[in-house]
Amino acid sequence: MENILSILVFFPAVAGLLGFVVDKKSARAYGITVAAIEFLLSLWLWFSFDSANAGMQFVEMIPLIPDFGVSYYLGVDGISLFIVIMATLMTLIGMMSMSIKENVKNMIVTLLFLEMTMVGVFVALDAIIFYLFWELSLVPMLYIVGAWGGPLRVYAAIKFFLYTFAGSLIMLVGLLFMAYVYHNLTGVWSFAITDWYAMVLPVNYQLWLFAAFFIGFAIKVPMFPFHTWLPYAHGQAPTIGSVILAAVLLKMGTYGFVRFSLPMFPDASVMAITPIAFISIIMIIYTAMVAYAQKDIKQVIAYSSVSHMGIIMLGLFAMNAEGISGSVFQMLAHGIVSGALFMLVGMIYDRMHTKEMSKFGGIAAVMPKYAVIFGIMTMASVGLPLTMGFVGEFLVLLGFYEISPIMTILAGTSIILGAVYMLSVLKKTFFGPITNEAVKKLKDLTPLETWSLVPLVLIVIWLGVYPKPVLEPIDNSVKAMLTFMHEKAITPEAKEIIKVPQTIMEVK
Amino acid sequence: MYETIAFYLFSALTIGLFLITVMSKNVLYAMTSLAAGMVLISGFFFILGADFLGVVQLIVYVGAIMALYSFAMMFFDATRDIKERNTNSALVFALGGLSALVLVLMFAAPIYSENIKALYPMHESIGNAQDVGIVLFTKYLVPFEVAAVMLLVAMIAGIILAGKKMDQSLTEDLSADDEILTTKDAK
Amino acid sequence: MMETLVYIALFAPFAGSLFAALFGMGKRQVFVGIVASALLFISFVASVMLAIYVVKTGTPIHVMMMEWINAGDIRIPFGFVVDQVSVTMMVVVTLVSTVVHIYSIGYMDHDKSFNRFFSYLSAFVFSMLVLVMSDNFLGLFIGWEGVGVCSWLLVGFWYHKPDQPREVNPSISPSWAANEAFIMNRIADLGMLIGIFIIYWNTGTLQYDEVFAQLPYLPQWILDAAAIALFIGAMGKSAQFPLHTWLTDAMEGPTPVSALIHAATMVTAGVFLVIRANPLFAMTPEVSFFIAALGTFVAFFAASMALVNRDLKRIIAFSTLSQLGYMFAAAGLGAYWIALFHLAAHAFFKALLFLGAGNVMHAMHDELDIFKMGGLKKVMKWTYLYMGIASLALAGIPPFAGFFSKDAIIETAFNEGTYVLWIILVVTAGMTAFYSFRQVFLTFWGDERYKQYGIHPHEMYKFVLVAMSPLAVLAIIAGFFQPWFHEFITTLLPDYEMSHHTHELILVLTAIVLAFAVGGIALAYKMYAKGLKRDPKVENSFIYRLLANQYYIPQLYEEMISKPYAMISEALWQKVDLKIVDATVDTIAKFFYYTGDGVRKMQTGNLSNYLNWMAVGGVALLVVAALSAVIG
Amino acid sequence: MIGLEHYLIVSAILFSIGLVGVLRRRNLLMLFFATEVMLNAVNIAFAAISHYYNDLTGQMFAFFIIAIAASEVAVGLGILIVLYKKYGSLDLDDLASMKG
Repeated sequence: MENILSILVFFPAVAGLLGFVVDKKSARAYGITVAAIEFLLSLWLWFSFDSANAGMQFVEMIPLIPDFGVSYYLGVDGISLFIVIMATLMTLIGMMSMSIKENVKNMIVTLLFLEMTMVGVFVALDAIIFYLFWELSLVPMLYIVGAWGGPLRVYAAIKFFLYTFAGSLIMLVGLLFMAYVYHNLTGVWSFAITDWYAMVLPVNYQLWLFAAFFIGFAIKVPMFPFHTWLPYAHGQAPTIGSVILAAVLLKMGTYGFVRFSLPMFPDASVMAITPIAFISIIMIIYTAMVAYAQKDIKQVIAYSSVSHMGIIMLGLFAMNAEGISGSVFQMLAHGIVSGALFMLVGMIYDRMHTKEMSKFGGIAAVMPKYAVIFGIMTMASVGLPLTMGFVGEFLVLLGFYEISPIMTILAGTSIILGAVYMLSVLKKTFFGPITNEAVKKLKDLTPLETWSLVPLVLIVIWLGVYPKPVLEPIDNSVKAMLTFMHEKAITPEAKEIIKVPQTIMEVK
Repeated sequence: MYETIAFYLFSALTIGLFLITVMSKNVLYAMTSLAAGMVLISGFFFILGADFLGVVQLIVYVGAIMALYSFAMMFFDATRDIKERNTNSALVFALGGLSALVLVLMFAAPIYSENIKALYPMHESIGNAQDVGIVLFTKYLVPFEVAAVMLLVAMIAGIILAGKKMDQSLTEDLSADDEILTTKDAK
Repeated sequence: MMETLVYIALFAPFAGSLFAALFGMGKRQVFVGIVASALLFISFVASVMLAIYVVKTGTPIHVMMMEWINAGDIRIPFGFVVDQVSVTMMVVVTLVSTVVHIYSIGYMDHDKSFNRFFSYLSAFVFSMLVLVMSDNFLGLFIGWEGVGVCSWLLVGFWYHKPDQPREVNPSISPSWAANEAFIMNRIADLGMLIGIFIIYWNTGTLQYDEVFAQLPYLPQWILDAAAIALFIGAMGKSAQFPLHTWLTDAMEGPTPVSALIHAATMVTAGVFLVIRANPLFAMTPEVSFFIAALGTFVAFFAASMALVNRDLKRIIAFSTLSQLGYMFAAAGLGAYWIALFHLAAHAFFKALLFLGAGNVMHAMHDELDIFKMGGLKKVMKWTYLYMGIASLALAGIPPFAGFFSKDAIIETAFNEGTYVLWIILVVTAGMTAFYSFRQVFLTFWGDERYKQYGIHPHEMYKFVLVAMSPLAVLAIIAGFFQPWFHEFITTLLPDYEMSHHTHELILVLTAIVLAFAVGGIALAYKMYAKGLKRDPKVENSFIYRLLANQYYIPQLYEEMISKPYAMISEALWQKVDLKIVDATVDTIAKFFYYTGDGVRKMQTGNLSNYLNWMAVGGVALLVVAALSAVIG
Repeated sequence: MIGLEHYLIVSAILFSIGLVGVLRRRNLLMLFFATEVMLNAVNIAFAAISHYYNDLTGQMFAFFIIAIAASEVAVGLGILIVLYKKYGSLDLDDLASMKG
């Protein structure tokens, strides 16, 4: 299985094409089967992944346009491996719990194409291939929101598409300029990310390029003040769309920062620490407060996503292995936890056909299983120890404390404000007396729903208690990246701030 | 010396004739002056030593194209003055004048092109027609063939387009007139 | 062998919790409670065996279960240490928990969520054990948050109750109180986390022994900062001012929960943290003095609110607050072993007091207003006896446990020369005696006021009363173990001895404290033993209302924090997010849309116009080309 | 002596005349005439450059331009006839069917 990555990327797409000829009734089963095979393939990838190797693995390289150095270049390292697995997992789980009744076949095909683009983004090592998948991922999502969404779906879908598209165009300019600079320096064209890593850029170039990439990634993350597309997209998207959007698509932005901005522009990244930390803190506090004000349960989760992405951003710019590893881990944690929360919200929406919290109240008494799972996910979301959310959040805050204690305290309010809005959701939704007659008739989770959520609960707890299998490969890759950023940095300030872990120094 | 006189003479005449073409309300005048201008332009070509081009200009433009125009005019009512709504002419002339001015300024400025090297230099020993022929059928063979195909396509296209309902005269057949009138009424 | 015992002690409650959780959604099964209690008893036995081992050998047991977080340079294992301090806590926690578990079988008899209750309760014990046994700060934090969540679950156990106005129910509703407790604790937890960060970045580790070994090499301000941050964490869990309001509201939970969590174990976690990190606090005298001063203040402050309260459980909750203040005063003054001793003694008699209150509640059909009780000693003899013992211990009457521990704290205050603290603590001792006996007299003595409310009280089940007996015995005799405990614990904790001067005055000092205590009881007897006499003039006085309304602090928080927070949140969403941030984006989009819409008019369909525009463009390009040629 | 500039200037003037015609006229046939003027103006420039740089490329281009002009007229007049049959007019103002 030398071409495991190509198989991972294109298997869903091929299966999606074949899906057009599958009978309508069996489309869903077909989709779940394909997603399950894809997930098993990604698990196989993990199984054969060498944790001790911090570099790129399963590399495939076929020159496409040799004159311009564009090649079909794939590979994974510890950072991308688990995001890929999470993408395949969330697609599978999302499909299993999908409650859509109309156009199921088209939805399955769309999802499979979306899966291809998601996996593609995370395994691409050529900037052009990366950009290709990056942009392609917008199209299925546009369909999902625009075709299966709520009443404002067209507005939300177009807003999502144009907003992120505008950002990525600026990123494209950055990509092209980067290749141009590479050509000027070396005399050959190359779009390979690994080639770009080796290039030491003057600080002013770094700043400009950082800014170009920043806009593309920041809109995707989404960072304040570019976040307003997110509540609309989540508010209007069907459950499956929200799940994938929150779990995987948002991670593309933060992944972009790890893959491009940090290793390519170490000096600019160090200079950007303060502004980005500032924005992240605004994201954390501001969106947490906005989330508290929401009446719609799904909007709370949507805004909480933004708040959590603030934590992830903060960790990325901690410039030490604790912070960055924690941040990557937090990406996974947030993906699974918010994905699960969106699924849970979708399940109650399917029953009540409303997302207004004022219509709920006392659900815990009629839907105990649902309440338990929601409670566990809430606790993971607020970062309770021994759940996945804590490991990431703790490491991020710990890492950033080295940069600025004051900012860490401000960002740390996330653990308070997160508890404030999540607990108020629990209180309004699950506790108190039952006031709405419709609530009394609610049925608890069906076996299918339960079994699509239980794996997520298990993962959340397993990786909270024993994060090592995931954290170790991430940490190795992050350490290698930091070492190499440290060597590459030009300015003395950057050299000082980018902290090479002691453990690496000892090995040397 | 003759060259100078010829140049100024031809210049003055072509400018005048083309002005008539552009300004005249009568299609017949316009076409006639255009044809005359074309002849004079071939004169320029002869002065410039592009004999073959001059001949082609005469044959194609003055011969073929003008003939086409004159045949075409038979379809339209050429004797009537054209009624046009030539508004905002100030803008038109300003634009024309401006473009002329800019172009003239650009061309009048000294041209720094000493380093331009002739790709296909002319040979004084052999005639222009032969020279052109050699280049045309070697270096420009493919474009030439393409141009030939294009002309063929254009010819067929012209026949097909103009040939629809050719059996119905636009001026004599009453049914055709009716057709025209109904479409006009419809507007 | 000893390692196995450690795991048994730690995981038996966890197993109990999982077992109960299996039946969590089912109907009431008595065996669930029995199994959970039995598992806890096993844990208790294991703890006692470990204690004996530690007493005998004097060497701590250290086990490393597995790695937890390894990232960058940080290495955090699940490691557990059983030394003198943690074994003391383990024995106290498991003992009280076992009693409370057995008690709950009776108390929660009629509750349909019986199984769920045991699941939560055992999970709490597990978290508490993790908290006390961990060998590093982050492990402590796991337990710290774990007990927080269990407390949240248990306070909000009767989640179906509706919200009520503050005048009707000061805690509003169980779910409200639970959220308040969780969020207030989270505020403190942030401080704790920051403390952990400070420690990590300055010592490179979070293991207790390694951290403490490095402390002498750190600059003073870092020590101060770490001590302050950790103490903020302790303030939340131990409900010190200004984060104290959640504790009384947490009385919304079932009474066994109040006994176990909000009296005996969880709230003492803050004291435990200070004791655990004593090398750090010993090196930061200013912070330590602040702790002592705050503790003293809270002791007085809470006691003052207990003086006039009418709610049986709230009075005990205030007394818990007050006693926590005593513990902090001792710890802050450097008498760590005394603080730990008071912690243990307090756990016994306060749990007993709460369980007694639970009996009364059970008998009175969940009525908590002591003004509606009275004369209960006839029907509830045993409960009266237990609560009497506990109150005597709380009031510090010899030979009960509270006398030895509390008196030692007051002496410490005198010994340190902090006479102001000493005076306050002595006065508070008098107040403590007064409010405890005010409650005892109003509940058990005097006229039988409950009759007019049509309540028929009855004594609790026998097995429950038997289960409570160990606590009663300990509340009586625990004080006599003081010298022995002193010897045992000071092998780990720094010793604290009274100075010669204090030693000479010890009888006088004890006499003063006793005088205040007896005086308080006598005053209570005079005022309440003959029945309730209400004086509207007193009840309408400013001070009375101030105390009855908890100095209006909950209202203040509501008005100054909760409501503005909600208002700002709403404004941020409606005004900023929708009207500014999103509107800006939409304006940009609209700019393009309307530009396109406006330019659409150029599309006249008239070729001539198009040609004109084309020419304009062409000429413009020409001009640009010409100009750039000229300039360039 | 006549130089390249002279020819280019004449070419420019003729081109501008053609441009004025294109902009000014509304009759499609007259537009065609004006276009021819512009094409011829360019041809003069090509021939002149060819002459003064002693390079045949210019003449080649002029040659192709003539070919294109011929096919343009052939197709264009065909379209004009169809238009005239359909609308009975060649005036652009009458043909504004593509209003946006």
